[in-house]
Amino acid sequence: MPNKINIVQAVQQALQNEMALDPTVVVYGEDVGVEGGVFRATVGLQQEFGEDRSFDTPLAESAIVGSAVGMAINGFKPVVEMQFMGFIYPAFNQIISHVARYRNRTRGQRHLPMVIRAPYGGGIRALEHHSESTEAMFAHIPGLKVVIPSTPYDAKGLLIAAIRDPDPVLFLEPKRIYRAFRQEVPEEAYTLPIGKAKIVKEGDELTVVTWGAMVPDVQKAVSNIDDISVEVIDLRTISPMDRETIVASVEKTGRILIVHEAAKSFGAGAEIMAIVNEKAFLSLEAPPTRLTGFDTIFPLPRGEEHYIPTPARIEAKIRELAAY
Amino acid sequence: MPNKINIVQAVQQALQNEMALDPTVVVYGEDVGVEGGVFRATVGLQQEFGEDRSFDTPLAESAIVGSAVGMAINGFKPVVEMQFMGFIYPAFNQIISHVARYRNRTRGQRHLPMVIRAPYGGGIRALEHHSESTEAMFAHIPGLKVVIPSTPYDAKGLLIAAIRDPDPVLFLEPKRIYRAFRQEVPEEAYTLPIGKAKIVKEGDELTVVTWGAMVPDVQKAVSNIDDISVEVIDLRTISPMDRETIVASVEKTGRILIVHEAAKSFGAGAEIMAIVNEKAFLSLEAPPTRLTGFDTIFPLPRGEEHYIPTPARIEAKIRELAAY
Amino acid sequence: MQFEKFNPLEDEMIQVMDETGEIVDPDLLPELSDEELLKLYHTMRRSRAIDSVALNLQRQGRMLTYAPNLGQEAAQVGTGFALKETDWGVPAFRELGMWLSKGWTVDKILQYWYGSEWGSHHGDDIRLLPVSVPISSQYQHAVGIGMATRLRGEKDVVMAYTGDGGTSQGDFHEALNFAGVYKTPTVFVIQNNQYAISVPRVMQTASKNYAVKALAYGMPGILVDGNDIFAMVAISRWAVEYARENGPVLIEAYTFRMGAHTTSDDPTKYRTDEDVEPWIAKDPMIRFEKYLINKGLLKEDEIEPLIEQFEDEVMAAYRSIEHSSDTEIDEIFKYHYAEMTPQLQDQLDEYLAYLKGADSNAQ
Amino acid sequence: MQFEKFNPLEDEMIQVMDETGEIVDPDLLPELSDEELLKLYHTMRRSRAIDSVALNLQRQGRMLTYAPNLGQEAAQVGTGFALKETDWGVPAFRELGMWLSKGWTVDKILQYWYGSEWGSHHGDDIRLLPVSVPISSQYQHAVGIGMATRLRGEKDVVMAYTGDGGTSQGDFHEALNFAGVYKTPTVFVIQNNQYAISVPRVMQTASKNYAVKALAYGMPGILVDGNDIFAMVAISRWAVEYARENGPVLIEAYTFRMGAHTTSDDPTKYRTDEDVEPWIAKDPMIRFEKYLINKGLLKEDEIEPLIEQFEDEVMAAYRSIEHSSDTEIDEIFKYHYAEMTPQLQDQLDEYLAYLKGADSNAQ
Ligand SMILES: Cc1ncc(C[n+]2csc(CCOP(=O)(O)OP(=O)(O)O)c2C)c(N)n1
Ligand SMILES: Cc1ncc(C[n+]2csc(CCOP(=O)(O)OP(=O)(O)O)c2C)c(N)n1
Ligand SMILES: [Mg+2]
Ligand SMILES: [Mg+2]
Repeated sequence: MPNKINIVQAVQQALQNEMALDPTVVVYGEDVGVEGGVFRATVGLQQEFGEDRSFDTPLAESAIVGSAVGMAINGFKPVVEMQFMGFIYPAFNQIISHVARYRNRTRGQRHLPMVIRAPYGGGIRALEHHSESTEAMFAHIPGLKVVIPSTPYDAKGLLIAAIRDPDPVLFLEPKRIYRAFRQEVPEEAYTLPIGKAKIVKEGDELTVVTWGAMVPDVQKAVSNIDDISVEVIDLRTISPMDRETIVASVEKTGRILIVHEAAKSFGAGAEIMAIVNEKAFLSLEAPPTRLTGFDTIFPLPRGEEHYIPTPARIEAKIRELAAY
Repeated sequence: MPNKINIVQAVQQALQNEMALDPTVVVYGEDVGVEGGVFRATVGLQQEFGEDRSFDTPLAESAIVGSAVGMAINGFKPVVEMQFMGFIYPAFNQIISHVARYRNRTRGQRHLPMVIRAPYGGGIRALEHHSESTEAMFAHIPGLKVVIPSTPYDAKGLLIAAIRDPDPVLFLEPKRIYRAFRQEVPEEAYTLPIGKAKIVKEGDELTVVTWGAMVPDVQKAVSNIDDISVEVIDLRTISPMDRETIVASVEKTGRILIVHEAAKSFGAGAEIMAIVNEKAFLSLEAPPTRLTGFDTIFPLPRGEEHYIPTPARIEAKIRELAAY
Repeated sequence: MQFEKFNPLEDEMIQVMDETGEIVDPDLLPELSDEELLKLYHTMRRSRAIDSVALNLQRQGRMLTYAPNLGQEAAQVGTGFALKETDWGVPAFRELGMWLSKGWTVDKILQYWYGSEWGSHHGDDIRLLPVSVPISSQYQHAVGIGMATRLRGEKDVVMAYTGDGGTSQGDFHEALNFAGVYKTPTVFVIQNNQYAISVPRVMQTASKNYAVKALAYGMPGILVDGNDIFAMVAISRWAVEYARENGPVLIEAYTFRMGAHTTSDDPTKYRTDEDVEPWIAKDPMIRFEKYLINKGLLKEDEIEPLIEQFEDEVMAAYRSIEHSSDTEIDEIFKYHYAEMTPQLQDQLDEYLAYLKGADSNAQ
Repeated sequence: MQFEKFNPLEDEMIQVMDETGEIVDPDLLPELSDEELLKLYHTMRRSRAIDSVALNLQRQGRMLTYAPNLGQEAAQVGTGFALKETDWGVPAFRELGMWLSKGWTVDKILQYWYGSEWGSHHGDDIRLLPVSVPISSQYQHAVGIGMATRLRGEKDVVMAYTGDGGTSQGDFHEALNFAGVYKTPTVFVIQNNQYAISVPRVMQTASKNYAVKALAYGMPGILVDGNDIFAMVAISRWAVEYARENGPVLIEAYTFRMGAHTTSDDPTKYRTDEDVEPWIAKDPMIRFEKYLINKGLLKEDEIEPLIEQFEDEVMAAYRSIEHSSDTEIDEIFKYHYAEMTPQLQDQLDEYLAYLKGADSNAQ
């Protein structure tokens, strides 16, 4: 029986594999236990591993993350869920002031092997605060790692790597493509390296860097383009960023487009442009360019179609940049 | 009697002027009332305007900001203090989920004329969490403005503008230079435009963009440089950023160095580099460059001297970039 | 009525009318004219009509996520009814009955749930805040509104809502603590409907009930049968006047969420028919109808036509917004600041130019 | 000792020894050997010696900001004393007396206040968390440690501290609520020293006292004279065992901050001598010394030499770290992740290269 699963199932399977292998892994959050999560990412875990290993919490994100700090200090590897990225902010103080700082604060005496999972991104016709992508803010926090997978295979391998990582990882799951497609994935546990981007498609005339739910959109755009040789990079880890892969690609192509869903200004695209300036300036044949969400609040569903760059817009932008 | 005052006095005077002119301005926060603030930025206000207009609060940043949202909805212009920028994070949810969103959420029916003040930045030999500069995170939030003055004159004019602004402003005060120097400043109220950078020194060979407490450090560095014509821009508003001034300068000089105190990766420097790429790519004669704090937690005092770029390092970097 | 002496530690619940529609505590029965009784009833029925039409439309794909109120009408309408027009309503997201009392019009309510920001533009004279999705964050706005009222020497009251789950948030605590210190004119209402999505009361807090939480802030805390419209009106009227003159009050309205959390939720995943069963008999509507019929203010056979009439009104309201609710592109950019920033203007222009180009390419 | 039945709403405070050193409640007097009595006393005196040396050094510019504990020694030492070595201490930042009980060594404590991260590297066997500056955020870590303990079926207790100001933070509330739900083995200690920097109790909360806040979480809440070492030991011992077997407890230690908030603070800006005056007589040290002298365990003329001895020890500890506490450059980069990222390595290399260049330029 092949294990053909979608992203949310891959997340579930990663949790299940690691809980079976490592008794110190615990999974908790709002609606995570009995219900198995509002997106069903933790379904079956309480049944299989008991209420001690997978459980519900009171409605309080700060305490969910803050208690995970304590559990990590005291020998566990907590994997906690924020129900949506838009609801991570009550926990912001715990994340920036403690999660990211414990190792440095104690000069290595205490470290926090913990994962904060959150579905992120828009395009699911949801109410306010259910469409956020603020990965850039978290990537700016020293001591934190920020990972975003875009396929079932990567989701599983990266989540297991995040759980095994001795340091805290913010693991953002692109909920727009949670169930978009299935992929054959090993049934057993495996890891993929955090901090490594993936070249999704090789090319030598123009580089597109993207991540999360934008990856299939970029692929779609590129599949319409025969006349330009586009290299597509799935960043996979926002911080620490795989500069080598990006720089090597731009040295080859001379042109780079960054596509992300988050607001443009002060987004992760800016950092990538900065890196390219610092490391590949002389290779540039056109200005590094970004195609992103607007600097606006994510519109409510009657307007959301305008916000996320569509494959058609991506294609147009690629053509524009190639023609520069 | 000339009104020669330092930055913290300028802040106090701005508050005093506006409270006298506008009875809807109220000033509150932890230790803000009776004591007049731990940095004495609100000293005398309670005596002059009474306990209704300037008062102390319980120790709860989220409620300080959240209640200000309510006050602003109900006819007041609250100016609230976060004791240090490192303690703004408990209020992060209120800021990103409400402060920045009310106008858009209600399609303009309700807007929030409020100011959040916070001393920011390091270099004062303080304990942990007292040295933060995370302006880039806040600048990434649509609906918020982020202002950072670097002189008494600007501090007063910009704070008054912030108070009068119909929209919420995060006003970050460079505490390292709170008392560094005095400047003659009009006694009465005046405003300076939010969103406009200031050319501190004209030049035509290299542009330095900086803000806050780094401005005098850059000036010092530049004062040692006779052989390169450096233009120094004090950004003053981080968001919305004055792209025109930056771009015009780079079109002239072809070279840009951004100097900030915050961590490098995903900092405001990256956004400026992105803007230059987008708007002045063909003028560039060297890669846009940044000299910033490290991607580390701000070191405790026994190590803090290494963190903030010194005038000597700035000078060296300017020379390096000019020689590119 | 010395409710400020009510001791929530004794865990007794205030009830005026029992499940059969009998008045069990006549002393507490609020004075209500026939007209007022019918107004209460009609608002409850209207609320239920909106719920059922919205759920239907949602199933047909003509609405987005929707959070039903079924079973909580007395708690919402009873509290909202006690407010003057100059008083403020500060909702979470499941306060339909109160919204109607405060004048949020049905078309706009539906427009909100249909996914348009214009739904939250209530109109200038309405003292009601928009839905607040981040749980309990709105409690602090309520306190701030009250601080402002107090500073101006005015006497408006602010009624603020959250759920049982909402009591676990830090913002809940900070808001009540501020209210205690500044003696703000706030009535904090906890709609304890026994669940926060799937999480039951026992996983939410170990306190005896939710009303006792008031003791931590030096304010009265009152536990009341949230399915009893008379108890809700009585306590709310008292609480509003107490808040107006003295300071904050906390009310726990003990009720039950009969439906799903939202249309995205499947409650069979976490609760059984047996969990729901006992509450069917407690339905606040049935109880009230029994009373009204006994009193001769309502006839059994008037109910169905009334429901139909209200549902028709709701459908009409829906039709008025269904085809006009698409967001204009420039509206996405226009309302972030009083003046659009150059960045936003650029982005809007670039997008419009793209659309124009794509359009002419397509031709 | 049925402290779980203690009713904080009655606002009575547990006291064992009054201000004159008389035992006023012999039933509650904890069993303590002479050795234990002297250990308590010496720890309190050591704490005060560290305080006074640190303040002196700070005035000489040889220390950075420092937060004095003067007057709060009984609250800190009494609670810390009740912990086993396997129990955890989770401090805010003003818990010197507890730190000593938990084994944070004087040199490292001074190194912390001197501005070196190495001060917070306590050593592997010490179950004490580092100072937590963001107020009350540490309460949640305490709860998490307890959740872990409980999951492993172990019996360790976690003693967590905050101040009166700290009770206003959302994190305080969320932590106690979690503790109640999961029945974690946590003793929450509020050192109510009457001020949060300049903000007095009356501006902090309207609750009767801080102990009543426990009622909101279904846990016992006890108000105790924080300047009475015997009351502190008695309640702490009980609380620790109660927490070990049953679940969380809240203790309000009623005390007073005799000194400034920190060395950056000037209390004359917000309080008068009259505010401080009454508390001088309540000094926990004087009270305890009277008792020990009465009991023949201490002689009046032993006190000064003891103070001198302790202060000399502190100065010796300080000298051992004064010149060795500068941060090595690579340490700034090394401890952010188990493995340094390429970004950090680049930044370190670039900085070192700069220093080398600057150095050779200077030659
Ligand atoms: C800060 C935050 N976290 C999580 C959510 C997701 N969420 C929406 S409603 C809800 C449960 C609310 O429960 P309760 O307060 O009891 O209100 P009810 O839904 O029962 O009316 C949750 C967890 C949210 N909206 N905000
Ligand atoms: C979140 C946060 N806000 C503000 C501060 C600044 N601050 C440090 S100590 C303090 C007062 C603390 O009062 P309390 O909890 O009573 O403890 P005490 O200082 O009296 O021991 C404040 C406001 C902080 N450290 N953290
Ligand atoms: Mg509920
Ligand atoms: Mg205190």
